[in-house]
Amino acid sequence: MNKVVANAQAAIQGIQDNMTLMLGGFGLCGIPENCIAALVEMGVTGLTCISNNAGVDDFGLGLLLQQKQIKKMISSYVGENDEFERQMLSGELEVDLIPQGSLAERCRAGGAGIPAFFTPAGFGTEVAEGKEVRMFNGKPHILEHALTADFAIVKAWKGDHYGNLIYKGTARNFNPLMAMAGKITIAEVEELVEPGELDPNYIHTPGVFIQRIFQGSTYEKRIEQRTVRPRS
Amino acid sequence: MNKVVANAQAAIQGIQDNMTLMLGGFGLCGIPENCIAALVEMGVTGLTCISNNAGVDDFGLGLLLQQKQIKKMISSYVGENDEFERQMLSGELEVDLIPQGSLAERCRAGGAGIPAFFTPAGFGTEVAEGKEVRMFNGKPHILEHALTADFAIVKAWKGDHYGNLIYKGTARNFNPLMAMAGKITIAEVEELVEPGELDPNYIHTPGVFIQRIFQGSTYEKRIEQRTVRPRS
Amino acid sequence: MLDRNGIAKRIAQELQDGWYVNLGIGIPTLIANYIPTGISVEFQSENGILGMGPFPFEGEEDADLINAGKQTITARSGACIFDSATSFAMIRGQHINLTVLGAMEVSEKGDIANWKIPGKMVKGMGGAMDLVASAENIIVAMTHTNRKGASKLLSKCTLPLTGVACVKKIVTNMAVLDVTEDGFKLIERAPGVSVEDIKAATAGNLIVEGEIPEMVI
Amino acid sequence: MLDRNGIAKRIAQELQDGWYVNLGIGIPTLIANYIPTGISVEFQSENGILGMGPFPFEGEEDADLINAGKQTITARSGACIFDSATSFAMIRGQHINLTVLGAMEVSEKGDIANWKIPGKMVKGMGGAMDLVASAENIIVAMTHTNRKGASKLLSKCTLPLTGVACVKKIVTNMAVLDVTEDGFKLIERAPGVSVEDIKAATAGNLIVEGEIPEMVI
Repeated sequence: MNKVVANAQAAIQGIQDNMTLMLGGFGLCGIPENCIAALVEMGVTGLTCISNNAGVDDFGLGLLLQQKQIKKMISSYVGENDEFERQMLSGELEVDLIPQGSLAERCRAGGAGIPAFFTPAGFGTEVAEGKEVRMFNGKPHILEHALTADFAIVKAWKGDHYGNLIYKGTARNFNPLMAMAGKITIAEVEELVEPGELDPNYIHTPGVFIQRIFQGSTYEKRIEQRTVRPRS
Repeated sequence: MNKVVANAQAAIQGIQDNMTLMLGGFGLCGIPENCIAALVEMGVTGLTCISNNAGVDDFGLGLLLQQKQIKKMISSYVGENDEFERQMLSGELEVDLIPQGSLAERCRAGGAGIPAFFTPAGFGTEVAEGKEVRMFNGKPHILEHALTADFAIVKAWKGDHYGNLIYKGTARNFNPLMAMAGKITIAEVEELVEPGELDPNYIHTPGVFIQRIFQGSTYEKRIEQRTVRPRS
Repeated sequence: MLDRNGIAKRIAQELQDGWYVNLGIGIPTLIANYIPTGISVEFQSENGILGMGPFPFEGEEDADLINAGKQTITARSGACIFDSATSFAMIRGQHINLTVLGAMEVSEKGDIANWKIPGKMVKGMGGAMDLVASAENIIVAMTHTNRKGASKLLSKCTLPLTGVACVKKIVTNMAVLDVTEDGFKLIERAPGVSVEDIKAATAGNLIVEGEIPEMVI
Repeated sequence: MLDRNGIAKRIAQELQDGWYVNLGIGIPTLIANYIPTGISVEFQSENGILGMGPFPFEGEEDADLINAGKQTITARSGACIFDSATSFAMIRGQHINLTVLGAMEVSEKGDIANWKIPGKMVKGMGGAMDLVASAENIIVAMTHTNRKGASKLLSKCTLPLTGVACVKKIVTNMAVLDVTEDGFKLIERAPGVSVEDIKAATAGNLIVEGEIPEMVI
């Protein structure tokens, strides 16, 4: 059960125009840098991208936006990207904004075979428009549906041939949830290890959710807000 | 933020007759042995116990059944307990049997503020009686509601003063889900460690879900089916 | 007629390279002993492990490492452990390629009953209802008739159902059958079992088309 | 009038020992600098960390350790890391004791708007809608008026809502106010700010009962 492919180019084989992709990461933290670069190179267009953020102008999903490869974004927060705002306000880009917790839970639900669930988030707001409302414990909730994708692309710290993954720090974020929700899920990792090297008790994403895995190269891991404190 | 209490007796303070408890474990694996013993000693009765299994005649929840402390069991499988079967068939014990995956998900939902969700499990069976049915992707699903408890009692391998927990092997099972769903959650651990000893990246249950923690004593960890293979 | 191990061996032939498989308690568990050479499959146990290995050597049992049948097990290299919600996320989300489980009754529509005999036996459904409601590929492993000699392949189940129209294939001690729109379609006979024997032991609609080959085990 | 740090200091007085707290981007983030001595609180950041520590020393920034504002942070002893679904399970499941966030408008019913200015600015709601829909205890930290001098405390929000009837308390550069059934109830004045000043800067219904004390910062 060896799911290893050579590189990002091999991993994204089969991604076609107008497909729906999920991409892990929060801001630029934990994003699949190698696959994004390969998608730019591949030139696939008309994509619907489900990702918490849209990167920045010149990194992350911003690179796909620059090349106009994205038709629609499904995100919770896109505030760090001028090109994004321009395309959205001009109507070039469709945008579906979703509360962050609902986005995470909808991805998990998609992977877990839960087609829909009730959440209080968004009741009484634009987000609830057209959605079923039901009271539970005296409080209004809205019905949210599962999200799935033709391909989910996640970034992990370490992974093995079975696709078992371990993330590092807050680079975990949406990655484990999106990993569950792809018809095909690609994992790029900083370090590909031999089966048995990862302690079964501490694996974050079981290999069953992963179809392809490769070791990425030259991670830039750009920091969006470099905040420090003085040494006192 | 020190949640450590002295022992099981101190941990179960406040548990009263007719309360609803969740107890982690699968069979006898990963059950809160110390708290169960303390509940027997305490003599509290009329309990509704949510637990995947009901222990065996003379161990686990079987001890509470022997003492007739349980009014109702909410479980998925209770096949290893003759006293259980006797009480159930005689009508002394109420029993609500739930598909295992729905039980796990309902506990998680209770802890996660998801009041209800759709699942295909149980459609067309007794389990679906009286429940809403809805089609998703051409397939019937039933609406299941979240479960919560006055007290959830879980067993972990290691824990710290903040209530951060790590489980060992398949003793994890329902424990992390029930930990989320208790109004008050008690964790008993084999080893109580100092804050900082557990790697933040490998904690299974974040301390926010835990209100009380203590180091248990003399874990029997009884094996239900000792299966071995010959050394060849 | 096949014995329990024979049924397991026949089902093992259905395994495909790279599959994740959930094996129920009883006969299904035996399948792990007969994986065809040259293919790699991983076994999931719904209590929270993927990459289940063989039973431990005596003296090496770990109370914290069991399967869904509460038996002591081992973990293979590349195994992983998870909680019950994640386990059923795999199952419900159709990430498991094959589910094999036992049954008390199967109907010609693919309904299955295996968790309750009203008034007599109520052990509970465990994970079976989740498994049969979700799995794309379900094989039932069972004896063709019950202890009283009555057929377990019926036009309609008499016992409380575990799942509806979900069973795709049945392997018994007498035969391999596919569940089709029109009923049980006979695919193979067990060694020494005639089509007439199978007809006599099958209460539901049995479809026999052409020559029925004997199983090669 | 308080500056941003003053607002943060005043809100910090609301913290109680043992609380888990989620701080939004902007003024709320500053609260972590003013935790009263003798109490212990833990900060959650919805991108997946509990036990957030101060910013790292220069040269020790870790790209894999950020907060929800995408700022580099550190993890305290006893911290833990989790995925986004678990993070919002904490939030939605009301395991977080206090949420502090900024706002563009708050209504006298406790409605809040802070994510969108139609046609002008659409950054998205991030985790704010989940936070305000679920938290039992929500404090808004903001300036009393916007850059044009218009009140941000209204009888009804004019911008698209983030949540309905959820804000319990507001701390501005001018005042502390509780959101009650009858409107904004003035609790404290900022140093040097009169009740008349606050009345003039509050568009929604303002309730002033008895002597209004000045904040002690």
